[in-house]
Amino acid sequence: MNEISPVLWQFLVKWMTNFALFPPEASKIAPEMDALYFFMVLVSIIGLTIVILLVVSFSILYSKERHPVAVQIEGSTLLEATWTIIPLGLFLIMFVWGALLYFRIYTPPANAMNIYVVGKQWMWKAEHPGGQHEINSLHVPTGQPVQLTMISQDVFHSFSIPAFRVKREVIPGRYTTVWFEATTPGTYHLFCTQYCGTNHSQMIGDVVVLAPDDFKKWLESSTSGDSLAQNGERLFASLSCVACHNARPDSRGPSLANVYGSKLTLSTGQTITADDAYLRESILNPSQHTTQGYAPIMPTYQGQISEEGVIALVEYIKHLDSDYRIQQTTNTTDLLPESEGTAAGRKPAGQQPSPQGKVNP
Amino acid sequence: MSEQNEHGVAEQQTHHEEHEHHIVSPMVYLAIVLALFVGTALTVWASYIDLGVWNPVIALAIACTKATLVVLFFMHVKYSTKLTKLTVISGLFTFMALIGMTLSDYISRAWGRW
Amino acid sequence: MSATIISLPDQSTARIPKTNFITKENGLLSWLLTGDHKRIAILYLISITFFFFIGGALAGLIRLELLTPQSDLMATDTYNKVFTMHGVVMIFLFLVPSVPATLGNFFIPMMIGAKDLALPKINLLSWYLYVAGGILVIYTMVSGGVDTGWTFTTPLSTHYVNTNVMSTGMAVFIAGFSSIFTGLNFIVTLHKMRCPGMTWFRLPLFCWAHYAASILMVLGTPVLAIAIVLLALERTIGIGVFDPTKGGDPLLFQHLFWFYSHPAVYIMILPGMGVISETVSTFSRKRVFGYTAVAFSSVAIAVFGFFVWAHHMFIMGISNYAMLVFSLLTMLVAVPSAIKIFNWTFTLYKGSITFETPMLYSFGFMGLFTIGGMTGVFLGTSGTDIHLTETYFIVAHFHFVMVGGMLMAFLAGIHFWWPKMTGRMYPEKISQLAAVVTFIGFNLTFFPQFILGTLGMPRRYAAYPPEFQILNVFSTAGATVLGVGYLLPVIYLVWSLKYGEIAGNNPWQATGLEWQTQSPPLTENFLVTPIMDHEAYDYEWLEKQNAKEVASVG
Amino acid sequence: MSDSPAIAHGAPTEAGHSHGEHPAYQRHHFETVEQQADATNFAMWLFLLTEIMFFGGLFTAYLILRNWYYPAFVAASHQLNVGWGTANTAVLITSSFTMAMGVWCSEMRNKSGLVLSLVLTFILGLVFLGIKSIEYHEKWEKHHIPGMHYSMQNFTDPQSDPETYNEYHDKPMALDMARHTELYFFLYFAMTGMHAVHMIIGIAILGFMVFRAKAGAYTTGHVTFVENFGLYWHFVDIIWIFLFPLLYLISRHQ
Repeated sequence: MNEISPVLWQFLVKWMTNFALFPPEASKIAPEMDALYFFMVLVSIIGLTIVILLVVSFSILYSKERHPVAVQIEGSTLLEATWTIIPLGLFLIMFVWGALLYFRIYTPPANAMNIYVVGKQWMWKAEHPGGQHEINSLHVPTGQPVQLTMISQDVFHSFSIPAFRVKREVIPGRYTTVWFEATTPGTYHLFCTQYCGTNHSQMIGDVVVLAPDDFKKWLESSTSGDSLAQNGERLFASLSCVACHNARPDSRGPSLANVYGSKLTLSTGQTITADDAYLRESILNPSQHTTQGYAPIMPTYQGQISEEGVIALVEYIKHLDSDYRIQQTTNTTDLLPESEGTAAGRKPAGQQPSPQGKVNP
Repeated sequence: MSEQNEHGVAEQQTHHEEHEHHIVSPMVYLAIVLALFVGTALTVWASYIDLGVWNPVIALAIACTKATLVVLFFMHVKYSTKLTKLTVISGLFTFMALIGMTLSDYISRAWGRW
Repeated sequence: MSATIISLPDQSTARIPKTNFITKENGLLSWLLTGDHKRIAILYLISITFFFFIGGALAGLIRLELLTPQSDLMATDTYNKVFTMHGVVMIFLFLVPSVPATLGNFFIPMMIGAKDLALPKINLLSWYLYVAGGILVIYTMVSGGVDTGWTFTTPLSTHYVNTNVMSTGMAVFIAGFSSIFTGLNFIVTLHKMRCPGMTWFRLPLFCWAHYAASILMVLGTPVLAIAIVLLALERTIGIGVFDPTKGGDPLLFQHLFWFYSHPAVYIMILPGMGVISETVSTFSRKRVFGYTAVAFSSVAIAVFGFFVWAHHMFIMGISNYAMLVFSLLTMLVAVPSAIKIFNWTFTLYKGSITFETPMLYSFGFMGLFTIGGMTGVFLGTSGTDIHLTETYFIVAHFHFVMVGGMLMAFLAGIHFWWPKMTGRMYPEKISQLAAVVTFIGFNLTFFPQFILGTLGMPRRYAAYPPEFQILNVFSTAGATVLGVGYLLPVIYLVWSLKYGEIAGNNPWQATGLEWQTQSPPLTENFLVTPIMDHEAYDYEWLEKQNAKEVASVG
Repeated sequence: MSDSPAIAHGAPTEAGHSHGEHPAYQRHHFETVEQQADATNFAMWLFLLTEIMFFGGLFTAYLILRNWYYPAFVAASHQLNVGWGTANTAVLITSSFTMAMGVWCSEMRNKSGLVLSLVLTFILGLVFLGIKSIEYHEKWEKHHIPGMHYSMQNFTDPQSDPETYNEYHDKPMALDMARHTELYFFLYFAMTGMHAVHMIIGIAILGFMVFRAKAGAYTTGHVTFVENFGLYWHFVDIIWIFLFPLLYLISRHQ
């Protein structure tokens, strides 16, 4: 067998050239995660070599030929203490270091750019606030923290980017978030790592990291017209939310301007901050989230809006900083019952409505 | 070999569980069953008073006392060996671990971010 | 002085004792309706080996599929059914019952000088429940399999899958009760049936390990039973306890499922640790170093085992504060395992070590379980868990602990007690070869999977990116070697039943009570209930016994 | 799987018993009768531990969902009839009492007393199941059985159920909270159903015991079987002692 058959040779070449041993470090957190990982690998190797050295040396020194009569030893509390305290100490170091890392990965910074991700059986849909929609791919800029607000439409999925060392379960019924800051441009793997049915292994994609200006070019080139907030506004009107939330003094629903991030007191007396999850819950389970002073008459929209629709609505409400546009729409569509006097649009003190009233993405 | 064995078995007989089988008198049973009736009436009556957050606490307290009465007297745990008492406690301990640790997740979900 | 402590009677005159538990009664009914713990152990051994080879065949299929990046050996849903069945069969029908139901059943009564387990009829019921569960699993496989993974994640398993979730659930429910009754039997026996003089600290560590595992079986398994009942109710009547659209919480199922499934991994490993304590002590002729430390670390694992389950759910959206609690407690539960490893290592110190097959398997266990345990801390640490969970790192971790740890210990135990169970010795040379082949095959199979895990290759993928292929090829190559390593013992052990040398009462000169009676033992184990007048692993007492016997015979 | 509690065995007819001085009911592998009684008693307690953890899973689900949807649980628990609930609790406590008396009679070797108390416990158990079936029937009529035919009408429009309305004057509930009442009724049926299954098994064994007691099996000084069954029965009673306040008495005040 003096020469390797071409078929085998083709495999060997493919394997040798296409051979990875360690994932690339493409996010800010990756080097820190790898530092902890290699610390633990080091501790494990040291521990393992100690055990192997002891076992091998004892086996040689005290084999039956060299040491025919065994000397009975009861034990020594000192030794027991050492191999209880030392492992415990090492493990606690790892615990603290790991917990700090965990909190950093799962607590998004305030200035993070938010991208919504919807997982459904066997595909990922990413929705940028500017209206770009992506299937099984995610374009992110470098140097800018990106927060993913994710939800599933059916079963458990798990959004995993090994190159960024981040992974978050995407569960139905609740937003889960994870954030990262990409550092090196390139294309990296995106996997679904929670078993989700037949094509679990097809639910993969590419995370494309672009330099900031390339990213801006990509945003322009692939916009689908309306920004997410504009979609939300259209949905807001078509679902007749505006009938109650019309910022009129006698409106049945609270004004939603600047509600995102504000402190609300509920009818049950609790005070909460209105974040993405709260907005979503109050759309789907309104009676548990009625603001004080309003009747719990809002119908539930559970099952009537898709997850993308709820995301669009949440995005719209997040960017609603004045009621000007709502008043414009209500004056023209005349949805309101005939109430006394003209629609006295309430101007929030000191803030002129932006003339063109365009809801910026 | 055998005579030493015989002695062992006999000796093992005497020191065996020295507690003899404690017979609980019917009077005790009667008292307990009355206490249980009173407990039931109490918990029903208590639920008709608005005590706010205390209602479930009182309901559970009464239920726990009734349960302890049944365990101690009807199930003879009061007169049984330490082993049986330890078994009951270990069961409750694991049950509390299940409830408590699961709650540690559900209660603290609202505190931080997700 | 020969390099081994095997001391067999003169083969020309030695015979298998006429009356023993095998020959006492014969006929199928005497086996199927037996109350004798030894016969039930043999029944379990046969049924467990059968299911082990079904699971092993499924593992072979998985490894073959993963030879190539694209899923070409079988359709993806077939692959999903194969790995689900591999999980269910291996965990519920092999790993949970293997050492307790075979070696535990056979030897715990003998080790404590009792005639039988406390509840023989319940012991037989446990085997019948195991067989019922097994038949249901086979029915599931025959009638189309189930593709939810052995973790039955809701809402996938309740609303998005139309395969046989119900029959698998029922199989696991029934096999769960088999495990409960085995555990219950052991606890009652160890408390109430010890012979005179057998105090708790004279018990062999095999019994301590089974006592700890039994606590977990009795207290943990019912929560899995209720989780499966709720899953079945939700799947049939569609009630929303776990269904988010109806207001339920899918994480509630995860909590109930993992409350059992983490103690389950301790149920699987603790009996294996018991076996290793016995073999390491016997083959280094020494009392286990720090007997009380090893005994209490078994119980500590059992107690702490109940508080750590949510480390399987770190990325599933449990609150950050719950993560802190569970990650810290996971670190605490890792310490007793480290204590055990070091105590076994120091048992070798100043011993008189020989390298028969059980000792080779024990060395394999100690090495692989150390790696398995350390990688467990990788996953218990929340930071690295984010990157490593649900990838092949976890697959490698639990195979290192379960196959490298538990299966090696099971094989060590089978070889160590084979002479006592059957009265015949296994062939030494080929079994040492099988042990080495298994060790090499194991490392070649599962070590590349650690690297695949850090690369981020997800679990349960039928197709994967091409750059992972070469590591998967190594892993499949290793799997074939491992397959050979596991086939060898079946062949030569069955061969030894007829042609093995006659073992006699105590071929290893071991100190356990089970070695002081004939092999195979009588149905009532001892003619006269023994009196325990010496410490566990008391080799001086054994010398005196041998000297006395030689004197009385001479 | 017949949920047969781990009661080892009745008075066994031990074939081929070697030495005679052991009483007939002692199994061969026990040294003394006390050891056997202790062992089976301890085994029974361990079995009850598995039952505690089994119901523990249900109580955990109840606890979580009650905290999440408290108004729905309050309104739904108003649909339960406190009268029947209290009656059932009283019936079960009395059956616990008669069972305890049965154990006492067995210890006192008083056969007629034993048979009487076992029959009384049997009847009280049936009465309990009877009351339960009345309540289940009432749920059937009001379409409160979770599943396809579940109706939230009594919660979105309380006037539609005058009898409950006059007593509690519940306010009409928003649809998204009203739909969670189905979760309450699922837990109600799951917990009381699982409890009823354990009652049925208990009653079946009681029936078997009455015949054995008539044949004089339990009044020969060997009380383990009756004692173990007593433990099982008292345990089932304890489960109801917790179910009653948690399901019926969530908040009965206006």
